[in-house]
Amino acid sequence: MNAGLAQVCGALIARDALIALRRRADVLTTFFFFVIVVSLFPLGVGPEPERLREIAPGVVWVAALLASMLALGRLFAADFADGTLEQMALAPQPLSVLVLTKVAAHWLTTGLPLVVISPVLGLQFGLAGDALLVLVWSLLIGTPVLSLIGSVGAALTLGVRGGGALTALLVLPLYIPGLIFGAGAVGAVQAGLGVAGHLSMLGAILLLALATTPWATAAAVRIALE
Amino acid sequence: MNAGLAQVCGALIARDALIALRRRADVLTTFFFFVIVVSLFPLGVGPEPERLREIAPGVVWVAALLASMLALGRLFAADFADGTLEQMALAPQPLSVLVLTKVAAHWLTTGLPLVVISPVLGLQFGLAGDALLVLVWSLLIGTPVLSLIGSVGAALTLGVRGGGALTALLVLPLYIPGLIFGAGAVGAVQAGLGVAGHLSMLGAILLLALATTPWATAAAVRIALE
Amino acid sequence: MSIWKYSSPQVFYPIAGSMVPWFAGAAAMLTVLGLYVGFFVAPTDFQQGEAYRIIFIHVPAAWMSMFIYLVMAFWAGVGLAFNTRLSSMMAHALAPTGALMTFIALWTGALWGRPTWGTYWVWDARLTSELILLFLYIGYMSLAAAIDDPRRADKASAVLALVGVVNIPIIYFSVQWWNTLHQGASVSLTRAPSMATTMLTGMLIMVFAFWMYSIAVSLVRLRHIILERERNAAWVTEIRAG
Amino acid sequence: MLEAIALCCTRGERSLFADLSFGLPQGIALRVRGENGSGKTSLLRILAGLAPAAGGEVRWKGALLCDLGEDYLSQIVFIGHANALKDDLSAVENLRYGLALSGIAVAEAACRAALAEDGLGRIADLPVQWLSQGQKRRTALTRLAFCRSRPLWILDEPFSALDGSAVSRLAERLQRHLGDGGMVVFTTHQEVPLGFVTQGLELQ
Amino acid sequence: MLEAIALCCTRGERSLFADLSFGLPQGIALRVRGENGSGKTSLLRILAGLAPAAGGEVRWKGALLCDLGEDYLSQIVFIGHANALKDDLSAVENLRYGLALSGIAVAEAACRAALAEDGLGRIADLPVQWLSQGQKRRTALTRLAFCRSRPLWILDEPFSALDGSAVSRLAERLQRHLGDGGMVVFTTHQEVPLGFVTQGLELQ
Ligand code: HEM
Ligand SMILES: Nc1ncnc2c1ncn2[C@@H]1O[C@H](COP(=O)(O)OP(=O)(O)OP(=O)(O)O)[C@@H](O)[C@H]1O
Ligand SMILES: Nc1ncnc2c1ncn2[C@@H]1O[C@H](COP(=O)(O)OP(=O)(O)OP(=O)(O)O)[C@@H](O)[C@H]1O
Ligand SMILES: [Mg+2]
Ligand SMILES: [Mg+2]
Repeated sequence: MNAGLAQVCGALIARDALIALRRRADVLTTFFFFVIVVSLFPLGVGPEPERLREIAPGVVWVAALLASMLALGRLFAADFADGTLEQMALAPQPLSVLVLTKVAAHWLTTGLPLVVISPVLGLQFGLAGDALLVLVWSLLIGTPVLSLIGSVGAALTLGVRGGGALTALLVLPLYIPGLIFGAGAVGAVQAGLGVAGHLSMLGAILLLALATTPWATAAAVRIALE
Repeated sequence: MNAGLAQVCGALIARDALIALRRRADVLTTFFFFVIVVSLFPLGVGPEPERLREIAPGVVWVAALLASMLALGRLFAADFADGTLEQMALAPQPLSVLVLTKVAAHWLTTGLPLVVISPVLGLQFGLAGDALLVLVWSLLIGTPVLSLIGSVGAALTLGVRGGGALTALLVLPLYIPGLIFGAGAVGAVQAGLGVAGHLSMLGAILLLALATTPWATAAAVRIALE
Repeated sequence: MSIWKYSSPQVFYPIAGSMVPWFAGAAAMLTVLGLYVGFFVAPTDFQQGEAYRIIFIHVPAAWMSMFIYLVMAFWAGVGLAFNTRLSSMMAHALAPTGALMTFIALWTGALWGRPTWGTYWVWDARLTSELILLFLYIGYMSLAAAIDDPRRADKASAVLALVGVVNIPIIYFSVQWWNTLHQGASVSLTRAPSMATTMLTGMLIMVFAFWMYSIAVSLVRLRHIILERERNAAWVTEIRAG
Repeated sequence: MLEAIALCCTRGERSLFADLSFGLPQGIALRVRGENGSGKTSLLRILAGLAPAAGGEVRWKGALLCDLGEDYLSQIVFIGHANALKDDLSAVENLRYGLALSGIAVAEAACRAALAEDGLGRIADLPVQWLSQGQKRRTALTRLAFCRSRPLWILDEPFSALDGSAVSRLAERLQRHLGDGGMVVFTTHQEVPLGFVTQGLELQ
Repeated sequence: MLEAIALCCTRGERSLFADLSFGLPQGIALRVRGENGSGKTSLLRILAGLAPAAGGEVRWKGALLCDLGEDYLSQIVFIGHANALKDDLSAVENLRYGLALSGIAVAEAACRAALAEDGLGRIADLPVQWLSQGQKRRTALTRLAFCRSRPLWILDEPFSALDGSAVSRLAERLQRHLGDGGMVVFTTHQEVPLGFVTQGLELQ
């Protein structure tokens, strides 16, 4: 009757997926938020195709950054408010693993959709085929980094009023390296330079985040529950 | 012993101001969020001064939009969760006025700071003196519009999990006219054209919002409480 | 025990008090000396004229801004690991000074940029990463301020500080990274070699001056924090009384 | 004074109660009984005008609630499951602004005194988020001390989380209110010693 | 089995209790008493290992909690003021995933049966957000039906919001658990008819 770690993590993902399904609106909104923010820029900046193409990588990446940051509000806050997080901390499994699982589930419902839609948005800004490809790759490697780093901020601001904005303040600076290499990769391919360097740096960052953030997040959660 | 409408509104503002004071971090974070988002773009877009100057109005305005949208989370959500909103609806004063008061308090703590800092950010993007002035004016007229429109969205998404993102989805489209005329004004002065047209349009939007949104918000609040 | 005994606020409070004057004095003297060397001994720069003298403020501030962050993170980490109140207080005491240093580096840099680059601000990697550092300091302080319960504030902000350490190498190496992205040449690096020895000595003196200053100010702030945190402890009330 | 006529309440497909009628004269307390989920909270929210009834009508002094609007609201006090306290404000501030919100201006000193009277003196200045469950509930209930001029009190599970002494203090307060010709509609699952007779209303 | 030795708990500047010691042998229920804010919830959270004590130590079978870590967690059940229910999931789903989270895999049918047994059969498939206060609490408590293999139950105000029949059903469940050699630490302000003797612990 006692379940192993794998089973528990499975249940956790299943549960979060089910909630996301019930709250389809949620998932969709992160998604539409991304789309809208990207679409706002031509309105603010003006329609010159040349200029748009130049700013495209930056705009898409910044929008992805903001979208996944907005979604952080749903990562722990609700579980914290209704006591589920307490139960997670009491689970006879290592909290860092459970946290990592939650982040994974979160990425599946918030990060992945952005990656999927990004080519369409890239087209809006007149990106060429190879640039589009690089954009997708950079986001595919980059968005998990955003979720992982974000989880630390989200956990740190649990139960702290103004969480949303405070989280933003905490995590946005830490997002910047990801942004630089992600947008940089696309910019490089537009400029006809190689992108391997940028993408591998992104990959390195991802590994670093995977190795470190779960512990930090778990620690932050425990602190919040004390 | 029974207090008049003015007194009640006074108390309401005083209370929100006090909370904002307790949560200084809160107010500051919206502010820093604005600063950070604006600072993110050059990283994504690249440092060419010329290009930056061109996109400056759009970027600053979009950032202001997102910042005040993020802050919406604090407009009603907490009051709803802890039952204060229930008590507001039960107050023997017209709810629309109370709501308007709350929005005013909210703007003072979130909108105004953005207006104040905007010139500095403009400088970072190398805006000229007159452009800076117009930027400030456009934000001064524009941010209240954002708060007013936002209040409707915030009220509509009360009690909906992931409200944050959903609010974003609801209000961002409504923000667009403000964005167009606001950023447009700055763009115009950069292009050496007159700005009176844009600004007066913004003013008109503000009046319209003032006249209509409080009722809509009040209605939305009542619905959320049913 | 021997070392641990210093980790008690009560023991450390007077020690800190007795240390402050020395560091303050050293800071004052070194500053005078450094500024003298900087403004009267060091020769006028053949490229930039007098403007370059900002370097005597700018570089020390920039270095301290990074160094202080590391120290702050270290103490925060110790506080988190061993639950020693004093080290957390130390971290909190350091943060504002670090932020100040960062701000000075940005400010002087910007002022310096005007004559040399013809603009106050360029989105050069170093400038940007320094700006991030400022945001990190602010984030650290806001988080600590946003949590009412001091013990929780200590721990939470400590976690943040440790995570933020990642940014320090980023600051240092961002120059190279950026160059691989855009060709925005970083003035800071290109100028470094062409530095007269007198400049260098003056600069180093100023670095030590800033160092001493930071220690002195942090200790003063630390004493305030101790009093604030321990205000109901018997020994504090005694101090208040007499 | 308060009359409910043929009230119906449906939630989703389920009808909680149908054509429920009762009248509440001055000086009487109405205790709504019923097992979990029988519709007590729903009924109280209808009486407070927070939620519309699926059918039937509620009258106050003969007039319909919907017609009275704010005149009715200035006659009642409603305290629900939620405490309506701001975590960041102290008990005193919460009490003060809470009252101001419902149109009752009180000096801080008065609030402090009232809290002290309810045994919350020493925690009056702590942020509410630090208070215990019961302390929060008691802070929320203290507002009643300033609402004696409002005839109708609607209280949902007022005794929950209260310790013995707090329960009896609240019971006394209700009794006094009834003595002054007030009315109370409340629910509770606990068998609390009330010093007054209550008219019962059973929902199933 | 469970021993608390010279426990201290301070909140802010205030010390809630100091040098509190007790032992809890098998088959015994410990009822923590004390007025509002006396530190019951704080104590329970310390016993569950959620919060560190300011001083003293808690031992389980002679070993320190901090050393036991997850081995201890797999021996206890903690149900606090909060219900740990997801508004969007039905009672069944909540029960199932809640148990899975604490390492107990149960089939859906079993969950449904358990809920029905606790009189929640007809609302088992409603989203929890629609349930009444008491129904939510009862859903949260139903998990106990599957935790009989865990010796130590820590329950904070388990009876709050429960109607009469639910209270007695819970009391029986606790009694059965004690009979099986389990242990229960709980708090309540209500005078509920418990079918078993409790060892009292008074906090002031
Ligand atoms: C806001 C603008 C600026 C910022 C944020 C900034 C930041 C920094 C930082 C963080 C350092 C220390 C890191 C290191 O030594 O590698 C530094 C060093 C330095 N900066 Fe700046 N800087 C700015 C503008 C300038 C300008 C305009 C100049 C000169 C034209 C300049 C010249 C230098 C020099 C010469 C060094 C010493 C480099 C070395 O020897 O290591 N900086 N700056
Ligand atoms: N959408 C819905 N569909 C079906 N039933 C619903 C729906 N929404 C609410 N209900 C039911 O309506 C009832 C709400 O009752 P209410 O909260 O008034 O109960 P209560 O008498 O206050 O109970 P308690 O004593 O637990 O507070 C619950 O039984 C709930 O299951
Ligand atoms: N930072 C703080 N400063 C001072 N007192 C605090 C602080 N945080 C909590 N407290 C006090 O600690 C106590 C918390 O007690 P706890 O929640 O354990 O009470 P309880 O016995 O569960 O009460 P209840 O019966 O109401 O649930 C409260 O009296 C509260 O006022
Ligand atoms: Mg109810
Ligand atoms: Mg309690």
